Amino acid sequence: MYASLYRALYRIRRLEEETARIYPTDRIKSPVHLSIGQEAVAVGVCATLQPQDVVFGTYRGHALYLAKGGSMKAMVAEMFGKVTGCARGKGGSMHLIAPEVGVMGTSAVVGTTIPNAVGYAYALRYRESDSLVVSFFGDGATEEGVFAESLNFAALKQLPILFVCENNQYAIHTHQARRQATTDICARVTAHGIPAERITNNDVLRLFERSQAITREIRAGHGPRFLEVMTYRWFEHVGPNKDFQLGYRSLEEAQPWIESDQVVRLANLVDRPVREQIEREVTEEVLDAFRFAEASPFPNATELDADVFKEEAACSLI
Amino acid sequence: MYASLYRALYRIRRLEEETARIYPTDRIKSPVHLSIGQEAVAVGVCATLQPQDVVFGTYRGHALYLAKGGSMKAMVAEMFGKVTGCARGKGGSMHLIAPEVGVMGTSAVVGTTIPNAVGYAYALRYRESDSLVVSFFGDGATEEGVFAESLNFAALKQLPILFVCENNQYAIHTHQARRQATTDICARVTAHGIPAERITNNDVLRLFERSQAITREIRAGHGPRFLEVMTYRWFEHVGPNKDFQLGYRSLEEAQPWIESDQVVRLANLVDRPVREQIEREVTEEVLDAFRFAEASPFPNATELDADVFKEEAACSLI
Amino acid sequence: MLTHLTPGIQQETPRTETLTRELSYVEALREATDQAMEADPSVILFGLDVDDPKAIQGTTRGLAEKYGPARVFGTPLSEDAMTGTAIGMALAGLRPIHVHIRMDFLMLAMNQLVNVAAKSRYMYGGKVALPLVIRSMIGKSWGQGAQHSQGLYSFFMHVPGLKVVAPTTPFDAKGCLLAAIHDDNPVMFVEHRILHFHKGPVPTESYTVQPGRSRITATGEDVTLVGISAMQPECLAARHYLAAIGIHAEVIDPIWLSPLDIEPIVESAEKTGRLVVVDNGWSNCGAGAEILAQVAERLMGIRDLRVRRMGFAPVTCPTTPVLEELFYPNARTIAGAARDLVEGQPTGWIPEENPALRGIAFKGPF
Amino acid sequence: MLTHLTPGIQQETPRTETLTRELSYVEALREATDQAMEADPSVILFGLDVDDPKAIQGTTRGLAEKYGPARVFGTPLSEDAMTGTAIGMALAGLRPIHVHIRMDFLMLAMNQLVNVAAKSRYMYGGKVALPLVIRSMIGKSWGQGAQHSQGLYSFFMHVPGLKVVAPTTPFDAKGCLLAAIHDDNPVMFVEHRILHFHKGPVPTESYTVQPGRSRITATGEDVTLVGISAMQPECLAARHYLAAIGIHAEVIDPIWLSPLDIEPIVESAEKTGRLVVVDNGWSNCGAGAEILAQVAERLMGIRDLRVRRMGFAPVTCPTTPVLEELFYPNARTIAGAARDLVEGQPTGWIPEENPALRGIAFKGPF
Ligand SMILES: Cc1ncc(C[n+]2csc(CCOP(=O)(O)OP(=O)(O)O)c2C)c(N)n1
Ligand SMILES: Cc1ncc(C[n+]2csc(CCOP(=O)(O)OP(=O)(O)O)c2C)c(N)n1
Ligand SMILES: [Mg+2]
Ligand SMILES: [Mg+2]
Repeated sequence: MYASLYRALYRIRRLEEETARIYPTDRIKSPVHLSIGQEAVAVGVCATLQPQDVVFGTYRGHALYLAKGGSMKAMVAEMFGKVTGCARGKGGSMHLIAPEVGVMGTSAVVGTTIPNAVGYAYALRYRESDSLVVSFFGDGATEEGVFAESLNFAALKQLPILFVCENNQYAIHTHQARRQATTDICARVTAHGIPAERITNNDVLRLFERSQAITREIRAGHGPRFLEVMTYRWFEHVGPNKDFQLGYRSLEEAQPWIESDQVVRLANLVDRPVREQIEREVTEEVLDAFRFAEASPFPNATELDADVFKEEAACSLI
Repeated sequence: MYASLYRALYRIRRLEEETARIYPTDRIKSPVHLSIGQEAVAVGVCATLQPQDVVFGTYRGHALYLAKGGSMKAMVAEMFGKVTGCARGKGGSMHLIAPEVGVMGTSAVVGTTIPNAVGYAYALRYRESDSLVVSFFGDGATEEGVFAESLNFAALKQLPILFVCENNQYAIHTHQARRQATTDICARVTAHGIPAERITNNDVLRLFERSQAITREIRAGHGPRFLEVMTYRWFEHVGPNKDFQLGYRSLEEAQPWIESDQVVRLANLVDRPVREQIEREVTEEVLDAFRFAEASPFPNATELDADVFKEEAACSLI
Repeated sequence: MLTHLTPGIQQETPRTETLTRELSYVEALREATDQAMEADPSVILFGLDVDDPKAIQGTTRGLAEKYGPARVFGTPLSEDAMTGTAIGMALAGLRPIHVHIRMDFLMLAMNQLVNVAAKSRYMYGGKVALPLVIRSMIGKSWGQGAQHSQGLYSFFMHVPGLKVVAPTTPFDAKGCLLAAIHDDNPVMFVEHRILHFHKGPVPTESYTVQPGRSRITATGEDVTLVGISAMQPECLAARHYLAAIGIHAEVIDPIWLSPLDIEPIVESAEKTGRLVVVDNGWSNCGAGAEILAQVAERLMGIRDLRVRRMGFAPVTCPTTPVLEELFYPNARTIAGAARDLVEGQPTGWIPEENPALRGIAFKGPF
Repeated sequence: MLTHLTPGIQQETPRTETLTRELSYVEALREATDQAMEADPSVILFGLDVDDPKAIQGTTRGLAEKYGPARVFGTPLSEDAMTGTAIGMALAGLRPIHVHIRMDFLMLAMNQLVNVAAKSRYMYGGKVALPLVIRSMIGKSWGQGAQHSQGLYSFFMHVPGLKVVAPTTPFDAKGCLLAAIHDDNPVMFVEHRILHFHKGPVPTESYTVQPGRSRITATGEDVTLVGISAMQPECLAARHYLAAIGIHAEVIDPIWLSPLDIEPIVESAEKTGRLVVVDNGWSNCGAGAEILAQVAERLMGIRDLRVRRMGFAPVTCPTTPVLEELFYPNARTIAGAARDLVEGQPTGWIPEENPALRGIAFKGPF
């Protein structure tokens, strides 16, 4: 299991490092919100999911998309604006999608996918499926009214959904304490009747363990659950650089998070040969993905008008 | 004090009874959301306010408008659509206003005045005023996302505002338990760092006492507070009739509330001659208000275009 | 991850010649919903108060009992999240119908409607579809006032990725609602409280009135009247007033506002040379502006033409009846405007009120 | 219950003849805000990230330090409540400026904007005033995509009770922002990220560019180009392309979209006989539809005219640059359309790109 978690973490890390590295060449025609430092959240949770389970995320969605099994080639091609991208080049880094593996969307407007996830969970319950939905969002999203509304409805209908708050303590450059009257997000959640717990230290193994237990309960029909995972963003909010020089946060603050890097931690838990093989394979996969993106064509002009509407009805109702 | 509370309660009761009585004559050209049964909430709180304190309310606003000192004549005229109405006939029963006594607005869209009240409180704090704001709303309004957002901001900035939830247990015909995963509204509020308490039985004296203590603390700069008052609506959601025949609630459920009618209770606490004088005066005031409304003219056609914008600037900034 | 259920009911063309049964607009909506739910278990219905004793003016009456609380349910007061929830359901292959008793309340749902529903299919490169119907009602009369009277459909016409329909007859109410439910895209279904009271012939079977087809509701040669939503019956009444003075108006009901079927309007305007668009909303950047702009783009230089918009007065809706009367166009003011256009000058003419042509009046409380 | 403070600074007319100082649009906004805050302690500034290191592209730089956290503050991510809060402040006599880094996010604030801000004064019979400014920015380029690129100002033009302004030059940015802050009504102040990079002459003193006045930015006889927001510099560049083939375009900048100063547009269209309105949003029910409709109502039967709208392609904004390029009008496509109109037929002509006329390009990350 360490090996597969390490592979998942390392895949995301390498992909994003490569993204940051080539960003200055302007081949990526899209803003990028890197997850470096936060990979553990998507990985720890998604490792406990089934392929038919569904996730919704945010513009900071590379990690989630990859952790849930999205094609790396299609993702890099999407960032390059190529027609082979997962959204045919129309969505960019902020609108990743992979319905074939249950990635049902990521949005650039904070908080918007939370109720979408709830609705999907409603449909699963309605269809008596034993799948579940996981909704990923940041600490900032919990300030949007839609968060409280969504919690209430999910709890009222006892839906099969896990809410995961990736608390990196910042919304862009503003610390949580300057935006939230109390920083105890779990207390706000339990007040809606949803059991909530916090992982305080980005610990991927602890998260994996808790997520496994929690998703089991959700599948058993015990209603929604909430997980807050404290984590840290190493790079700037958007873009390929570090930003400690801006002064809104200090390198000292980041230090403990960097020292407890889950990628390094898991690397050390995997036997050297296995680990080296993983690293070779992942590096090859990453370079392949960039080569694929580079070699792929841009959409042609006729694509502009395609897919505003779905033309034929999927079911013949009448 | 009993006498003045009784007068305030009785004024609202008589006014609304008269409203219901004449409604079938079609002279009131406006929907009416009666507060009969709920008068204690507005009265108990407003009795502890200063004239320069400010309140915001809802479409069910007759009680609040009167309790805060709004002109009864202007209110009835407003319901009649007359130019002498508090909104010149343009607002109707749902949009009462009386800035001269601190009634800063009532809205027909649930929840909308909550953040308006918060903003007003911000201005008071900014101007170092020792006034405060009270925001009145129903149990249904707490389901709107804006409620959570408003609580967070009020708590973050420690604003001088009292939130008062008039919990009559219904939003139109739907019971709170069918809309809220947990009916403990106070728990949701305290999770935002705002002290909250509940008056369980519509008790106007207890409410008065608590409101007095709480508003004192708010004025002393201790930040926002929350009061939930359990109460009961005797009439239909909108309109002049009882509606127990609809079946969404039972007369048995209403019985305890009717038996503990605060108007009757206070009447019994006031000496008979005083009480009779109050009743005479109020009855006269009510009839006067209807006569005034009846006799007042409708706005003339030129009013249609008036007051879309304020034309001259109030301050010469530049 | 869910696949669509495929029910076996066939598409049928309504046999208009056998239309003998009359239903109200409300009953037509109820029947359409019932038939769709009967045919396809993926159709579900929710919104504030859909399952309460008033049952959204009766349009959802009995459906909670018939289909159970998992398929028909009232919601918390949470327009934003419930719209997002509807979108999530649609992503999962359900066909939700989300009902709002007032169009004004959609302002709380704009983020999900404009930023998510309208865009999902395109921004995800065609990977998803959103079979979603949003029903909402425009209010009028009896002091509905500022926040319970708006006809804001032009917002939705503005945004690619949404379809918009505002049927004006019971026949179209049923056929358009079935078409909307049948559609794999988000459809804003616009109703008017006054139209709810209208009655008309409605076939018993399932049928659809498809997107992008307008209807000529009366023919004439002198002036074209386009009436949207509750202004359609006003235009038909105006035609009678005009006929009495020898002016023959053609009346068109766009039905679907997006996609908009401009062709018949252009043809009619080319024929009559005069076009009045009567909107059930404000004129500025409204549906009428769009229709005039398209007609101008198409016919300028081809046909000498006079055009005119009518709509809500450019103010907030007042409650007092004397001002509310001035706020809305009506059959008589429409007739007056049409005559002015025909004569090429202001005539000041407004016909005497004919009680037989008076619109349905709504009386309170609400 | 609060009364207005009355600061003593006088209104001045800008001495345009002495405009030697150049500022960027960003600096002009910053200076306007600073001067307004200096002049009147009731002006306060807030919104997500106004006090962060990026300071809304620099437009709020240094103001938090200068005026302190009670007057300049970042907010929680709560657009709905913060808009309602701004309204409450304005009711109390403050003059809030609420800033949004993206116009798209206003969709979360529509209820307060449309149902409360626009209506309060009217529905309360004139008893209150709402001196409120909402700043928001339209994004473009570098994969902003579906949810970070919309120009939704026609929504606000549609609703009585809101003013809308979209200044295109640093001079107007400063003057319009001061006018907006000075105004006792809610003003939607629309910026464009691309325009932020523009530089131009800006007077040092306070001055206002008042509501309801458009500006002829270049004169010509053959065709009228109306360019809104970032399409104004594109129209000016198109004029150069057209001049090279002997077509003389008149260019108009409406500046204020509501109230809209239609007179100069009508006069120009009457003079040239050809009108192209280039919108920075979708055409359907957009600002261009309104302008065309008004011109058609006024000029049909008076002047033989050809009209045309340009705007966003009727699709969601794609991120990939090859499609994004097709999504927006630009100087060359505008020139082509104008020529077609002048020649009365499709010519297929699009000028060769002249690098000197290329618009400012925005490069990522954001
Ligand atoms: C509704 C909305 N408001 C504001 C923004 C601008 N914005 C983009 S990301 C962001 C911060 C979000 O913080 P958080 O939810 O903690 O996520 P993180 O970026 O830390 O992963 C903000 C304010 C937005 N995209 N959407
Ligand atoms: C945003 C919004 N959604 C729905 C409605 C329709 N509506 C009017 S009153 C009401 C119930 C509100 O219940 P509550 O807040 O408890 O107040 P009460 O009527 O009980 O005083 C509803 C749903 C509305 N006016 N506004
Ligand atoms: Mg964060
Ligand atoms: Mg209630």
